[in-house]
Amino acid sequence: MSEDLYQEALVAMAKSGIGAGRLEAPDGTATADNPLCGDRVTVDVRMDGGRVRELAHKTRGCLLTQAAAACVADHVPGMDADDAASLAEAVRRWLAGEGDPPAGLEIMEPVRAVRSRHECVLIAYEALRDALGNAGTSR
Amino acid sequence: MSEDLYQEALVAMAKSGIGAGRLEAPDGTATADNPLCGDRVTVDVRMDGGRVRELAHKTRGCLLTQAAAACVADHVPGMDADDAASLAEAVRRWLAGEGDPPAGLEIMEPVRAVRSRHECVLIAYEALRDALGNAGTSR
Amino acid sequence: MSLAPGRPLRARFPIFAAMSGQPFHYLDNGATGQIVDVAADALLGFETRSRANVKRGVYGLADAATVAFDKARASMAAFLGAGSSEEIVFTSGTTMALNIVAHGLAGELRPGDRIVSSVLEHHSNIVPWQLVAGPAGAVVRAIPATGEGRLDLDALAAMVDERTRIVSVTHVSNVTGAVSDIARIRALAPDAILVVDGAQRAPHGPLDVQAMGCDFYALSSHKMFGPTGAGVLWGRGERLDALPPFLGGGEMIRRVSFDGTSYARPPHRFEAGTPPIGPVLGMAAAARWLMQQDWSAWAAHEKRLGERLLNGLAAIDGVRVHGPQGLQERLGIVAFEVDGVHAHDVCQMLGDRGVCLRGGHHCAQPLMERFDVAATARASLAPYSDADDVDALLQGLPEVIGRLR
Amino acid sequence: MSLAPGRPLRARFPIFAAMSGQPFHYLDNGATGQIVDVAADALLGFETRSRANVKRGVYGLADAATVAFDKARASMAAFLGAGSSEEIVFTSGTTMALNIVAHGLAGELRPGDRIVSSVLEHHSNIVPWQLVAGPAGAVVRAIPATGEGRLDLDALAAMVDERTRIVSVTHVSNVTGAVSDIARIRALAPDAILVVDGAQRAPHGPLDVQAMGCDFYALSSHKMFGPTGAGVLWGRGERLDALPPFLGGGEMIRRVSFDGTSYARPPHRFEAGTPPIGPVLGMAAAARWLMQQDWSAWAAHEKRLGERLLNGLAAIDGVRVHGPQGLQERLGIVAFEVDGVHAHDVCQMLGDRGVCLRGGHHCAQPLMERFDVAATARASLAPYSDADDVDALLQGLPEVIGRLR
Ligand SMILES: Cc1ncc(COP(=O)(O)O)c(C=O)c1O
Ligand SMILES: Cc1ncc(COP(=O)(O)O)c(C=O)c1O
Repeated sequence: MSEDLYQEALVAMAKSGIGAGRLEAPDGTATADNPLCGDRVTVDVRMDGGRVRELAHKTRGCLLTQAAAACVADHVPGMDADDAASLAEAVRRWLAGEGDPPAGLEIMEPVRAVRSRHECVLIAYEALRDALGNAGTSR
Repeated sequence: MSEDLYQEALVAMAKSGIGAGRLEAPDGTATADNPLCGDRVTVDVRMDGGRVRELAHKTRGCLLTQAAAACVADHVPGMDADDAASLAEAVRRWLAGEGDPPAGLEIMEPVRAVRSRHECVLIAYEALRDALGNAGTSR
Repeated sequence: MSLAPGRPLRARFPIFAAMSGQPFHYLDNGATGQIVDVAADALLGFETRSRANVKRGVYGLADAATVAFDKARASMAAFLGAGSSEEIVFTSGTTMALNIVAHGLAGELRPGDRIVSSVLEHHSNIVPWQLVAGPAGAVVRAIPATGEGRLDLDALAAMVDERTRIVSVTHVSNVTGAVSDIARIRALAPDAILVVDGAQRAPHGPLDVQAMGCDFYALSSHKMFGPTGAGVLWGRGERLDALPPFLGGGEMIRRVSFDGTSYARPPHRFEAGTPPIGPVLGMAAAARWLMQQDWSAWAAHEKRLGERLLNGLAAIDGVRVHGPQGLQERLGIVAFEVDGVHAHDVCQMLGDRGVCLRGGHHCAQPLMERFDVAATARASLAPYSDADDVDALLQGLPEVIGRLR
Repeated sequence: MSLAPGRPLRARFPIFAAMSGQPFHYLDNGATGQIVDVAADALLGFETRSRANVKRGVYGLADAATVAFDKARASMAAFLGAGSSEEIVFTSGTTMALNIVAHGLAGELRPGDRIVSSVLEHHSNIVPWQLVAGPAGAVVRAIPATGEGRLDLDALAAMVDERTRIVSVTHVSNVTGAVSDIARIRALAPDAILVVDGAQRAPHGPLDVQAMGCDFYALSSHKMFGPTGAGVLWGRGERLDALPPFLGGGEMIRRVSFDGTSYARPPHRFEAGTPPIGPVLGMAAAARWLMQQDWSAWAAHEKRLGERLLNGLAAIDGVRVHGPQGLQERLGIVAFEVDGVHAHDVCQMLGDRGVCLRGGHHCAQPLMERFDVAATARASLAPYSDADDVDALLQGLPEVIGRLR
């Protein structure tokens, strides 16, 4: 089962480093913790009207968390802010068994079967949602 | 089993009313509760040096509690205060299976087998012990 | 799927096979129900064949335990009619659930604030409020009971004022069986936080806490045919969100440091430490089973038996029932007093005949005082009770009275 | 009576039969132990064949339950080396036990008072103290950890002053396995109330809390091969006598009235509501069984396995153990970090090979910060562990590292 979980595409994504780092003076920033293991993702966003212009993340986490954060950085810039903020709920529902994977998460299909790892994927999206919430006031 | 428990001697003792009532201006007085059922025994004592001169009890309780209170009233007057105060512990130990019954409690032998009724017997002796404790200061 | 109540149902309750061969008339369901087979299986299955701690491990056994625990939460949410699983806090029982609410709300109390409990309450719904009211300078007041052992809601109407912050009442009295009119209480105290003690109601079928209009609801597994050691606190989402943590420990935190600690979201915020996993899984199995039953048939059965019991007791000289006359807005919980014979002695002698009754104050001393009795005997019915049980009580009682009075 | 540790012992633990046919190397005993057969029998026997509520009923089943509950108290007193059964408070686990002490002592705290916890503690022995210190204006300080993950008792010596009211430390670290020198702590803080978290120590054999010199001791059933849902708070007689109640409810009272309530004596004062009867009876059965074992043989076994594990890990490139070097004053709990591979990923992949490890912060975030790691993997041994379990870990780990790094 874990052989599926840790398929090459996922490991590659996790190690890609896409979006790793911090933004200077971001419009919004937020941190999400995984209370189970202490993992943590901080997402910074810079906005452009109602769109996400730039995004960076600082991630301390397992391969799943790293891959999810890279996936956020890969797909979110350019998106409408409300659409991006709604991804957290979409990911939660997808993990719970409903609907299709949000863009980029196809490589995480096998995680759905492992309940204890759902948070690993989710926290990057929660940090994104909360960062957009913060940015909202400065939009 | 209860047929043994409620043998005639016990029922008679419970209904005897020995010592029922209150003393006026006692040297010591104390109340003990049975938290399980709300039963309650109040014991009043009048002392004579180191001895119990007079004793009365006000009892709200089941036949076992009534019989135990009557038994206290029957046997304690005339006793040395320290001996009387130690009865509570002796009764507790006897109920737990150690030693002989304190005077008068022979009729309660079958109670030892019924754990949930031990407090019914004990509280009269606890009220006695505490009443003597109170009287101690005025001895 | 639904079994007929009474004797046929006993096939699902292992105690009856274990006690076969001796007279066994279990009428102490108010104290604890008997466990249903699916609850025992879930409990033992977890403990002996698939045990791992929940919410933490990633290996197969641990992940499966976490999945089962999540499913238990969803089952209890369905049983209670909760808005979401996140509103279900697992506790060790009703008492703990009520303590979590009372201590959690303590910080909101100001001197002179009022908490309204009632004379009908179990001590679990009195003492926690007294414990928190004292230090806060708040006052605990009690809705009086009517002569037949119901909440006196006219009196409540006169009691509620703008200082009334919390109203906490039982859904069903564990002494008189009276069912409280929660909707009316909600209407009488629209601004108060409404807490309902559901310990005695839960064994009588699925609930709809949202329709009821309360803010918190508490129940115990062992009274609803699940294992001992588990219970639920339900809280309306926004109420639970606003409640500070009560117990500290693992699982309830977000981040811990000696510089300052932050807490997890509900329900985890209120679930400190390793939960009673086996009991919780058993409780959820019992709840799922209860949801499959034909509750109109079961309620009719309880009503029939309750009437037989009430009528039978009324016909025995010197027996006085404390509680409502009929079975309207009342469940099959019947407390009675025997002239000149103490409840403990009654229960002891009936116990020899296999009739299991509770005697005492039933953890409801204020109500005992209201009735001016030290103790009563109580018979409480369950869906597996039948007419033989009731008749064993009704036949035994006159003999006991004759022997002891 | 005593069984040889390792494989022979597995006959007594039903999980191994249930998992036979698949690789199963259970090395997560620090999170929860597996249940021993006598504990499962006591639990199921009560729940399905002899269930009644305790401390209240007089009919045969209820009286037998009360007797069994009393016996369980005596067994736990013997296991702990308590002065009397009255010093044993049944709880739902270690977390609840520590909360009862912390909240119970809250009233004694004055602004500026100090509570000393440690960097090694489980969150259960940090957060309750933070919760009570804040409102009282008291301060929680932490004994630092040495580089190898022990309590730095020299630092404690410098920390204790006349404002130090409470010292609360773990007997055995759930991360490093380090055993605390309780006697020395007692000597360093002779006037403080000394609370010991025994959750990780209890599975390693009977205790002598009186000789240890502490005032309170907490443990969990599920870690000592009993059921989930029970635990013990032991308190020295006079300390327990002086402790006010924390949870309100049934069973913990003497007299309840809306004019004022008085409380029962210990241990009942601290046991509000229906206790987790089945879990308690199971825990006591486990404790009696543990007392019959040959603990010198079992400790030697644990030491041998622990050494095999530590040596094996030391030989794997990029693996770093956080904890004391050898097995002196240390139990078989081994946390390690793998360079460049996250603990969750290690545990997930080993889980597929049937190797059950815990990955994460182990509810000990301050210690993780001390070690400057987010998470570690942890292997924790039990008497039924054997060399195969250790070897499965040692063989699997390099493969996992190769795959993920
Ligand atoms: C050292 C230590 N203390 C306390 C606890 C908490 O025990 P429980 O979760 O059973 O309440 C644990 C276990 O998780 C532990 O390892
Ligand atoms: C009405 C009511 N409330 C609360 C309780 C307390 O439940 P538990 O003892 O399971 O915590 C009981 C049962 O004893 C009860 O009947």
